[in-house]
Amino acid sequence: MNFLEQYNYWIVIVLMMSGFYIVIAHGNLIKKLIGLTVFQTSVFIMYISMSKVIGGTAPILNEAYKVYSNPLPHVLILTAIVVGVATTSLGLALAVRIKEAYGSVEEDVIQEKDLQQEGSQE
Amino acid sequence: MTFLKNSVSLLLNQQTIKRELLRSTVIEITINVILLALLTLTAISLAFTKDLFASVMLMGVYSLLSASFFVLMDAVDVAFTEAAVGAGISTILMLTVLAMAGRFENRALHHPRIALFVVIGTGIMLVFGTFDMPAFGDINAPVQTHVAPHYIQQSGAEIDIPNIVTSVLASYRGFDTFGEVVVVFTAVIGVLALLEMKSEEVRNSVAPAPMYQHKILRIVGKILIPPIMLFALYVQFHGEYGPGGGFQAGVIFSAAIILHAILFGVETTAKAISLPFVKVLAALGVLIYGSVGIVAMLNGGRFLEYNALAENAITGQHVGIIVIELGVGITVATAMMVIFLTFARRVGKSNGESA
Amino acid sequence: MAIFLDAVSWALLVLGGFMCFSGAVGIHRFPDFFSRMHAAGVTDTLGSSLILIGLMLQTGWQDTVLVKLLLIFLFILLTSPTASHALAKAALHGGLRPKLGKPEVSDDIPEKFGKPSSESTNN
Amino acid sequence: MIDHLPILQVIVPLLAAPICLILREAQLVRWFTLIASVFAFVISVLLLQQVQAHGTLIYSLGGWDAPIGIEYRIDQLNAYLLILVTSISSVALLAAGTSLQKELTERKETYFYVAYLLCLAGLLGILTTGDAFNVFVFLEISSLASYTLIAMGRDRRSLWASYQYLIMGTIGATFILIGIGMMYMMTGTLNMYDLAERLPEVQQTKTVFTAFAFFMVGVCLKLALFPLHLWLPNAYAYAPSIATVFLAATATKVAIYVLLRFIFSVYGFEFSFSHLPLKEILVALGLMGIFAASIVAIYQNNIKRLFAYSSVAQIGYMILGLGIGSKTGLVATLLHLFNHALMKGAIFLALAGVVYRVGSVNIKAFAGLGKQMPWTMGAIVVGGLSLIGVPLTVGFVSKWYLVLALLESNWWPIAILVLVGSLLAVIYVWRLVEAAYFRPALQDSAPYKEAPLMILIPTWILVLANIYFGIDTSFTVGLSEQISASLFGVAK
Repeated sequence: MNFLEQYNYWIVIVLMMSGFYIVIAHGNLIKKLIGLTVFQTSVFIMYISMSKVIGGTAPILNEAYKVYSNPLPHVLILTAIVVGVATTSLGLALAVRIKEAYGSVEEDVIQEKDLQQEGSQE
Repeated sequence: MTFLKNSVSLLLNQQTIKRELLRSTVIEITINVILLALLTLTAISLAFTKDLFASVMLMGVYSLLSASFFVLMDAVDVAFTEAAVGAGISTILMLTVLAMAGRFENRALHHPRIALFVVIGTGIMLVFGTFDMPAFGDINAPVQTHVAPHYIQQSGAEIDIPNIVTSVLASYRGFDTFGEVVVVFTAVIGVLALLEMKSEEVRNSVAPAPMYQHKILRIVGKILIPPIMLFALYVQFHGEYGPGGGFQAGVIFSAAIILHAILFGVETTAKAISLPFVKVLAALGVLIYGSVGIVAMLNGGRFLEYNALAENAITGQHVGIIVIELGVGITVATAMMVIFLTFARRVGKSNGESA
Repeated sequence: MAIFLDAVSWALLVLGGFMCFSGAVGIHRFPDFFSRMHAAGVTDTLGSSLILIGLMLQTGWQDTVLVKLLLIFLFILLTSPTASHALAKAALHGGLRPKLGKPEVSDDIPEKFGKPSSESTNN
Repeated sequence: MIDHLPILQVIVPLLAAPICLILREAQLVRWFTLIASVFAFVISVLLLQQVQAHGTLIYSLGGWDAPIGIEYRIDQLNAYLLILVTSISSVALLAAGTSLQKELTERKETYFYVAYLLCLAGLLGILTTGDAFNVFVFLEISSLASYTLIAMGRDRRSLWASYQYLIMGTIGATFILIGIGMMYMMTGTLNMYDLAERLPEVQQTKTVFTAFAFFMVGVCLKLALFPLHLWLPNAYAYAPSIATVFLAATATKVAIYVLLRFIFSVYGFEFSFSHLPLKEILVALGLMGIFAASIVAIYQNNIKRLFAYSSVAQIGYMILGLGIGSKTGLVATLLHLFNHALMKGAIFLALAGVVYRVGSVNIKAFAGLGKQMPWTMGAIVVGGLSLIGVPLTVGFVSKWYLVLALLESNWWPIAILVLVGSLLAVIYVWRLVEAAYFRPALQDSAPYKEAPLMILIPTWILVLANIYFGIDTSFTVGLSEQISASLFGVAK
């Protein structure tokens, strides 16, 4: 009955992959960043899932409880969340500049304009 | 279902187990399944919607749902941060950018088949990886038995604050947290390097219409700003006892400022908080954190060894944690303000050019 | 007394839960944006307020939790109607018009609300 | 203070960055950055001395011993790369002031230096740490800083290049995060050396295998291994010249370090090479990288992009050396890490001089430059010869060891392929030489002057290093052999 114990992770994998799909398949720069956020958030869910102990409680010491969930993944994910928002804001800043420079935030338009520019320089 | 199975086995092993545990476990499973289903729905509908505004909102929903899931998984600090950062700051930054970049994505997907192939391949690989994972929630998993027990059993004696997450975050793995503050600082530098405008550009820009003419919003907003700031301070200094700490406090504090900017216009806020000074503060937060480490070194300890900060090791830990949390709070709060205001000003520039 | 408090609190909790549920049904069943928002407003304000009051009765006096719940209550009481208001105004500003009965264009509908239109015309 | 060297290595540039933001004045910041970087270089030299004298240095941060806390652990491999990164960074910074005057506004210059210091600190952090998650954090610091550096280029294409790098880099980092998470799940620890002790117990599990795969893919994205290299050429081509010098010479090297560290010190040679077809994969990808990238490089008209593709090819050589899976192969990889940094540093610095005077790096603009800018062009030619692997240059030394390793393992067909790959390098370097020396200068423009001294001096420091380490190989080869022996020793 192994597979019942992992269903949580499997759903997380579906979540991760839908985020990953958005990043690869969508051409809009902002949509890509949204996909990236979803991808990363899903990885966070994986980490937090592994810290859970059934019957445990939040890792804040209290005499009423004996079993606590593992605090370490929580710390790691706190860090990772902040890293995620830093990446997102930098990506958004780039998207704004790209919009100003190219007039579009669609990948294929930008690539087309790049090709034209290279062609005119030859 | 795993919950059920494990709890039943627990029930069989220990006759003394209370009925409440079983009941609460059943409730937990139900919430778990519902939340995961909602998360999946949100993620999949995100892949299909073409309206970016709706996408951003769905992303916020996704963050909020995952925050609820984190609460269920006992990760209250993470839930707090995810709600504040993922659902709050990220969403509002994305919306600001949408004001410049347009609302709809109007292009076809890029090689959707290849992308699907890559994604399914990766997914299969991951599923393959789950086959030998320890069972979900297992108390005997390596994760629960190797390093974690030290934190749970010893942090009370070694650091003496109730919130173990804060102990690990600020002391045992304080250097990771330092890195994290630096990451935020790096993002500020990046955003400023890319988007900061010259003063004459600021003058020529047309600020996005503030909500000033909406009386109800303005009044309620004005009432709310001070309590939000107060709450931020509470979160900042209560992080040792409950969920909270510098990150969450910083984000909440900046939320108050962002609310002000939305209500009264970016330039008013930029004047009120003095943007150049705020930039310096962001750097100062990093330096405060770093200087705690250096003071510890000068006192004969290692970098960030708070025990060396005072005669008594426990006092040293407390002092160290309070000061570094302050550094974190300052950097995060100012960083989020600077990032938001820089973005919002840029909206004014594109308004000014199109006008 | 304790039993009485418990009973009242449970009654409030159940009532609050029902309100939330009805709000959720309303969001699904109502025809256009504005009426749906009306349903959502019920969930936000009435449902959560009742639940919070019910919880307050459960906690008793000795804990700071009571104060926290009270603060949350006040906060929701203040923000939730404001949020609904802002949302409605934004929708109106964005060109969304409420669905008004039969699709008739007559002089007694104020010009301000424009022609009735389906909810899908969000520019 | 000697005890604190490992941490000082990282926090000197790390804390210098916020101080730079407070100083604001571009002039001040320039000198401050240079001082911080040189200081870091001095520390790295001292560290190597310490390591040679006392063996591996361990520094527990916060006074918590690993695996409870995070520890810094410096052995010869780290020390070797620390010297590489800090020295290149200092040399590049010597030229930065002059070069950036042309390429950036003064207001942005401050941000450039802050980002530069953060990037440097991030790379040093990756090199020193002994904690797997700490690697991720510092990887993100250096990555975010390098996205910023790249986006500051003059051409609008730098923005697009930076965005692409951001997406690919973040996907890579997330893969690394997944890998670390799965390792942690199976062992309960994040410390690399604790991991190395606890992994053998669970080595056969599918989870550990998946963790390895994801970690490797993530790192390979970062180091631009052949099919995952797409972000690199544009990023290097359109970044400000100094940023290109620094990133091309160091960033991918640090990613290769992470690869080496996890293959040898964490998973162990046994697991990595005998349970997995890693050898074949690495050799195949390395060879494909060498050929595909060299051929594409031949057709480039933008010279910075040409050498960027050549970097992808050179990464192929390093990965090939690693894939051989023998001591000599590893020596070749380690040598090429160092040597490639010297060659590319010299070439890109010289190109910074060309950008300064000519304003373009299109091959047409190079016509007749051989006479007008003899020293700059001379530097590029020596660097190019080194890329090809001509004797008396460092390139020869690393190619020699690579071929030696291949012959040792009786893989002589691949050895021949490596030599053919060098011929491809001859072609693309020749294109440049032909343009610079055999084409008449464009009529309509006044002759360009030699690049300014502040760029020429650092360029020639690196060029002379190219020749010096090509003749006197005792430092590089000696150290590489020691490192290789110790890495394989761990594997026993």
